[in-house]
Amino acid sequence: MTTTEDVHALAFMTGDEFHIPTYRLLQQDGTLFEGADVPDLDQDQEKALRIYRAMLVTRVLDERMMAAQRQGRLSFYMQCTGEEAAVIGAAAALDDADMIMAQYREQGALAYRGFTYDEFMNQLFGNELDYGKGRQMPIHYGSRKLHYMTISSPLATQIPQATGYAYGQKMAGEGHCTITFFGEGAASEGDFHAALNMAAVHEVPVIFFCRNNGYAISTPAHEQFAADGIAPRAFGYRMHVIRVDGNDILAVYRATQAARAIAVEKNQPVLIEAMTYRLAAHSSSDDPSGYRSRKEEDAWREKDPILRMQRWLTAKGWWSDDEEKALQESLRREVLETLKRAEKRPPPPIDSLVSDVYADVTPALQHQLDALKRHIRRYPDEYPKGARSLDPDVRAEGAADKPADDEQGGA
Amino acid sequence: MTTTEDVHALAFMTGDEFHIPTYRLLQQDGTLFEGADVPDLDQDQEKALRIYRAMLVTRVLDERMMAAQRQGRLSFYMQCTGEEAAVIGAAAALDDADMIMAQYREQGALAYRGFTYDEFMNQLFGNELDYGKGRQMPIHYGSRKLHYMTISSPLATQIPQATGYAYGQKMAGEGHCTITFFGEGAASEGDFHAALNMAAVHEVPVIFFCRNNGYAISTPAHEQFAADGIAPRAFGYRMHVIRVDGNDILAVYRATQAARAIAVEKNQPVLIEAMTYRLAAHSSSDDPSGYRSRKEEDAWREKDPILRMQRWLTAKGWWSDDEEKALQESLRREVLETLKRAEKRPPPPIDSLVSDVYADVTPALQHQLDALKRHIRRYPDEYPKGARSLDPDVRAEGAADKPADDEQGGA
Amino acid sequence: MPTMNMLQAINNALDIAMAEDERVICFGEDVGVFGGVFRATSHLQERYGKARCFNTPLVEQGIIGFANGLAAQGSVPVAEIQFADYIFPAFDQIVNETAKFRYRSGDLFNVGGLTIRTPYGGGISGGHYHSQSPEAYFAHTPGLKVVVPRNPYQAKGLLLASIRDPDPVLFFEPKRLYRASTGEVPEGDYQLPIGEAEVTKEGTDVTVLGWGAQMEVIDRAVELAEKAGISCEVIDLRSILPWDEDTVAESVLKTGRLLITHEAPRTGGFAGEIAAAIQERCFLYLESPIARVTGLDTPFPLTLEKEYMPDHLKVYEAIRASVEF
Amino acid sequence: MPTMNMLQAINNALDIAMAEDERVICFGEDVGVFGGVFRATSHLQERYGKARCFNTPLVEQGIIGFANGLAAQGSVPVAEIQFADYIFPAFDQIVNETAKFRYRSGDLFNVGGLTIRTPYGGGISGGHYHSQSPEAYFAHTPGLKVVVPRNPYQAKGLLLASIRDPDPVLFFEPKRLYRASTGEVPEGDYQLPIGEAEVTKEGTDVTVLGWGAQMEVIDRAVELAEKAGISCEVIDLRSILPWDEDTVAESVLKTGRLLITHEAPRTGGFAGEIAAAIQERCFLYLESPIARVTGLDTPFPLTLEKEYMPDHLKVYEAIRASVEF
Ligand SMILES: Cc1ncc(C[n+]2csc(CCOP(=O)(O)OP(=O)(O)O)c2C)c(N)n1
Ligand SMILES: Cc1ncc(C[n+]2csc(CCOP(=O)(O)OP(=O)(O)O)c2C)c(N)n1
Ligand SMILES: [Mg+2]
Ligand SMILES: [Mg+2]
Repeated sequence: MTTTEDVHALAFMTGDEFHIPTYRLLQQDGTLFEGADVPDLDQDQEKALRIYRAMLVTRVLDERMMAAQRQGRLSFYMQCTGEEAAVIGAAAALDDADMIMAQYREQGALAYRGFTYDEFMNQLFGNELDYGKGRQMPIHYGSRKLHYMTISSPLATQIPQATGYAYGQKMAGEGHCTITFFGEGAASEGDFHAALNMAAVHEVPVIFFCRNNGYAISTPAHEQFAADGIAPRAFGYRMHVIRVDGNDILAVYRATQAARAIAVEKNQPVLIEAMTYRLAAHSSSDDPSGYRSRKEEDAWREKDPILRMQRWLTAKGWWSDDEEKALQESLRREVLETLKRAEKRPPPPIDSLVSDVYADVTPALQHQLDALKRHIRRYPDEYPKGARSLDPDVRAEGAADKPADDEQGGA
Repeated sequence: MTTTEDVHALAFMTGDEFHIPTYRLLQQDGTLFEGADVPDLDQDQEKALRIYRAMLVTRVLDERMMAAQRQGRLSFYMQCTGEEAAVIGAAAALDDADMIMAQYREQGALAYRGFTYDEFMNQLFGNELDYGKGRQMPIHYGSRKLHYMTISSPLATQIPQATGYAYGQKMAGEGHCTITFFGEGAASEGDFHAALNMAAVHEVPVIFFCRNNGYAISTPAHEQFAADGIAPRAFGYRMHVIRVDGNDILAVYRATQAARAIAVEKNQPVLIEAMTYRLAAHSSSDDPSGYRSRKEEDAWREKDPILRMQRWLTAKGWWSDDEEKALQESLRREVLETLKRAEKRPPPPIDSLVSDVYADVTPALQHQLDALKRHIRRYPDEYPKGARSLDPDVRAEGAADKPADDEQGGA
Repeated sequence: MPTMNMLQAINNALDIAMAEDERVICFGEDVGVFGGVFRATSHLQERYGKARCFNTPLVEQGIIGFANGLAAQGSVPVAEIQFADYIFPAFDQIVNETAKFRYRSGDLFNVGGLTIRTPYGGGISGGHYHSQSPEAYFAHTPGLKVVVPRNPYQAKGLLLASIRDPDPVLFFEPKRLYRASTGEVPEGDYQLPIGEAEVTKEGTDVTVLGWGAQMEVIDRAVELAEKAGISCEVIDLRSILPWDEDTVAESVLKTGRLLITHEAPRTGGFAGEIAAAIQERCFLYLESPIARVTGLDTPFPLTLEKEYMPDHLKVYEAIRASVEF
Repeated sequence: MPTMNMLQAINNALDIAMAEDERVICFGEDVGVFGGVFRATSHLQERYGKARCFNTPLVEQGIIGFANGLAAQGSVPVAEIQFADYIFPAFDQIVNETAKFRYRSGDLFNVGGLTIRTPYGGGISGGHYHSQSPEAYFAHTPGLKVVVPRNPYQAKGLLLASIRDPDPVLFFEPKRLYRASTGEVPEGDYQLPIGEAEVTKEGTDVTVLGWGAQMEVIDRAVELAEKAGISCEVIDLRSILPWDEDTVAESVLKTGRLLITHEAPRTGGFAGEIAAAIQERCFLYLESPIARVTGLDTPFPLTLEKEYMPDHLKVYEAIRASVEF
């Protein structure tokens, strides 16, 4: 309950009474700021390279898939570009079995956990190997095995879900936490308010990670909120909060690591606001030239988080230009190969239209499916995708090289 | 946009960096705190007495109607008891043509604006003179003439509506603002977050007035939020905020007056948190003994806001025990008389079941009404209320003493 | 067998579910110490601790968002929404999230453990916002199950089945019957099937169909009709989604007439769906148009509530009209 | 007469409404500088200023809450919800507030000035959350009006009527037709009536009924049917709520057969309501069961969208089945 001292002279507060600084460790030239904390990553070459690799995996995937979209090979795409340090730095600071509940621009976290290009591609093309069975738009990845919740388009819905998930983790007592990512735009939704308040009241081990990348589609952050970013909202819930340079892999990593300790050891939620920038268009359907300047973009391009980390690695002698070149090339080759494989793969079978609505297909749904199949049999050429799986032989052939369910990120 | 200084050492903020005091002017013995602001109310006997009268009007109404509910004469009731200073002090600080969008426990504000006991009673009994045409539960008052929006039960929905209403007032440019009242419980709803953020972004002349009365039905404030009350949420929106002693008429009045100036002159929203206590049960359906102690209640009863104001008035020589006694008696008499009148009045006519769903009754609704009337004609004794208005003569008689619409708080 | 009212039966079901499986967690506004405004969760916090039965902040979208996440994690949340009228702030979490969780993830994740309990319906002088019957909104949402019990025995058996069902269930409790309806209820554990209607009375002239509190209204109407020489078959649908088309169709093939009644407004109410499906299936057997007795197409009123309600007299008149068509 | 696509027609209607009445205010996510993600509000901020056309924060419940208040004040808000799939966070504000505002206050206050525009429907590879057709949820809500145009001409005339209508209107725009549907649209001001269906083609054997983008599907199906010698009467319902029962009934009394088609899932879809009402009214004239061609009772799929959709072939087959019954 609220207990405060009294005053007898009228004065409004405005938020100018305090100041939320930005935590930064690494300069753009790859050297640490003077007096900067030295994070344990500084001693951990293996982890540093795992992080860096995931950043490149993500960047190359994004570049190639956006190109594929432009060529008409893919219906839709969204890039993580510019935000790789925020997303991957946070994921790397967690235990690999902690739950990640992301918004949609966090493929980097999934790459860090080991999602393969094949797995990405199968989702992007919604083919028969897609864990999501071709039901959602491209970029709606999920992996049970990697503890990465399947993406859902309605914004901010995952935030209170993360609070609930983490509450379950606390009850289970296995020392895990949940991180949820969201944009500064999504943080305007009512679900955000609900999630943070409930997490604080019920002492839940959850990390709320806001990617403040300056825009929600065309809407700049200053039309999204009047305040000094997202961070001061934590005061409304009595929650630990830190603002970090989202393009600084060391700062993000260190802050998230500390946040995880608070979450798991004290069962207290933490809010992290990562200041970053969406370097690419919102999505393949968007053209940012209508609402922001080239100059602004260029200024942020200079703060590229991958370049910053690369310089740090190189300075430490952990990475070289040759290694960079070789990795880039091999990743590009791999993307193209997996892309070709995935786009040729057949779609999920027609039965997948009605499965998973419920644990078991209801009689009414079976009835609707049967009617649909009869209809398709009448017009097989009009529904080539669906018609394919009507014929058990074709079906069997397609399924031949399909790995067993439990190898697929399934339970 | 967010521009902050950098730090290179890890530190989370927790909200302990600042402190939100409580603004108080009047002590429980009716004297001002030392060094307290002297508000203009100190020089304005007429307004002070108007306020005090409204407090008594409210208290007496609440006592009598709760008793009537206990006697089975009324289906439901909710008291403002203990919160009269918060609600009436705020209303008194406004222009009488400013819009009030309340939650449900703010009948005091309506009394201050001049809503009569007859008007209260007609709503409570849902009779044919009820402006709301007997469609809502008791205590869902509204008055167009008094700029008091009809109460709606779903909590917090009025808060973003107040932001929108005030935006319209700003566009109209007539120098008015909107105040919205809500409980500390309702402030947990998503609509609260939406409303405050939009008001700050769009620079809207709206005052968000939170009655922090310690409970939402049985849920104590410390299970509602972990933070230091509602006030620090303002920092998340960059909004002016003040916490005030809600049982202190002078402090509430002065703070709201200043808030109104900010709203109307600068087009900036303000959040006021009034610390008070719900002295009565949540409603006539509730029994608080299941979730809070007599001792806690008694401690707050000693801080009765009416008594505090009465002592101040008496000390100033503006009020006497005799006047108090006479007013109390006349109010009690008036309540009982109007109650008797109102409970005897006939219900609204059967046609009111389908009017006002749309501006005009649709053919389909007319059809449903006609069928209903045929049915009632078949069983008139089973539906005495509805049957009454089927007969035009009875109807006309009931309507004879019904004032014209525009005298009724209508447009 | 002990006699219980519906609240006791519900409380008893929750008690059994919580005792049996420690993953079952009950929460909502005022459900903790206080046991809920209707006392459906009485003593559960006492028995199972604050971690498993607790008050939430006042935010329905948060309650269901939290519940979705908790269910996805593998717990078995039983969330209470204080009145069905206040379920709408959670509509997005229910319709876009709960309902689509399994499908959209290709069954990688699901929230099948979730049960949402909420009191619905009129007849308690509750006006607009303590009387609504919103089942049809949810019945248009594949992925949800929607269950409505008619008495204490049904309430206990169906609630236990709902909590254990592998799919998310909305459990609408007819609050007008909370204390008014009493009956024998076995002390021990039992379940009643979800998705199966029950023929509560056999008859030959007309099938009368409803669910929840409306079954009591039907019984009174049928009593009048039987006195007037009309033989009625009565069906309690019990599950609105998925609904038991076979049982209803079978009955209508026999009686040739169908009357459906619910409290919700007529237009877009679930009776429309049933009528549409049954006229298709039983077209050649229908001897009169399928009739609906429902609330008016208005918000829920107060003073004239009795006139508004689809009561036994209206149902009776409609039965007669159907038979006399 | 100029040729416009549907987006241009909508933009043009907004332009006319804003020019005529300064109380008209347009807002929503990205509707300001950018003109909305589909560009329906292009140039309006330029022309009428930031105070009358602006971006809101990303919060649908806030957008509609704000819009309700603004309408109550006497302004004429035209709020955009970026996709109909994202209208659900605002469901409470729409169903409990917008719809009941006038009724609950006894007409002291109303939000009749409010129009909510939102793109709906499938056929654009949008998957679950960029394809839904949620009209039936709102059609079960007395106090709302629900309008769906089928082409640019209809869109402009119905949108102008919606903005000026004394009741709150939900205006669902078939986004698949935004650019695909073009036609002649008068430059000046005109209105088309809300609540009236339009017989777009006369015929004698069967009545085929739909709304919005589904009208195009119907036209293709009817073409096939006419080639097969079946004479179809085609009706565009245009207003889902209130809906024009008279026009539909009149047609069915003539043809004796009715087929209704919509994209939304079948169970609880609005076709059910229409079928229920029409079988009641035209019982003795029906020569075959009223048929429904709809989406499956599943969330909206992606890869197999073509199979899912109630396309012209399915409608054609259903026409044949109805006539051959
Ligand atoms: C509830 C809801 N409303 C609207 C949208 C449409 N939409 C998709 S992304 C987006 C902007 C999100 O911005 P932000 O949260 O800042 O994330 P960013 O794209 O910048 O990473 C919008 C409005 C949506 N998906 N869900
Ligand atoms: C959306 C919604 N949820 C739940 C309720 C039921 N309810 C009515 S009052 C109340 C408690 C409100 O507490 P608070 O906002 O603190 O106001 P107070 O009663 O203390 O004045 C609740 C839960 C409601 N009316 N609306
Ligand atoms: Mg953003
Ligand atoms: Mg309170």
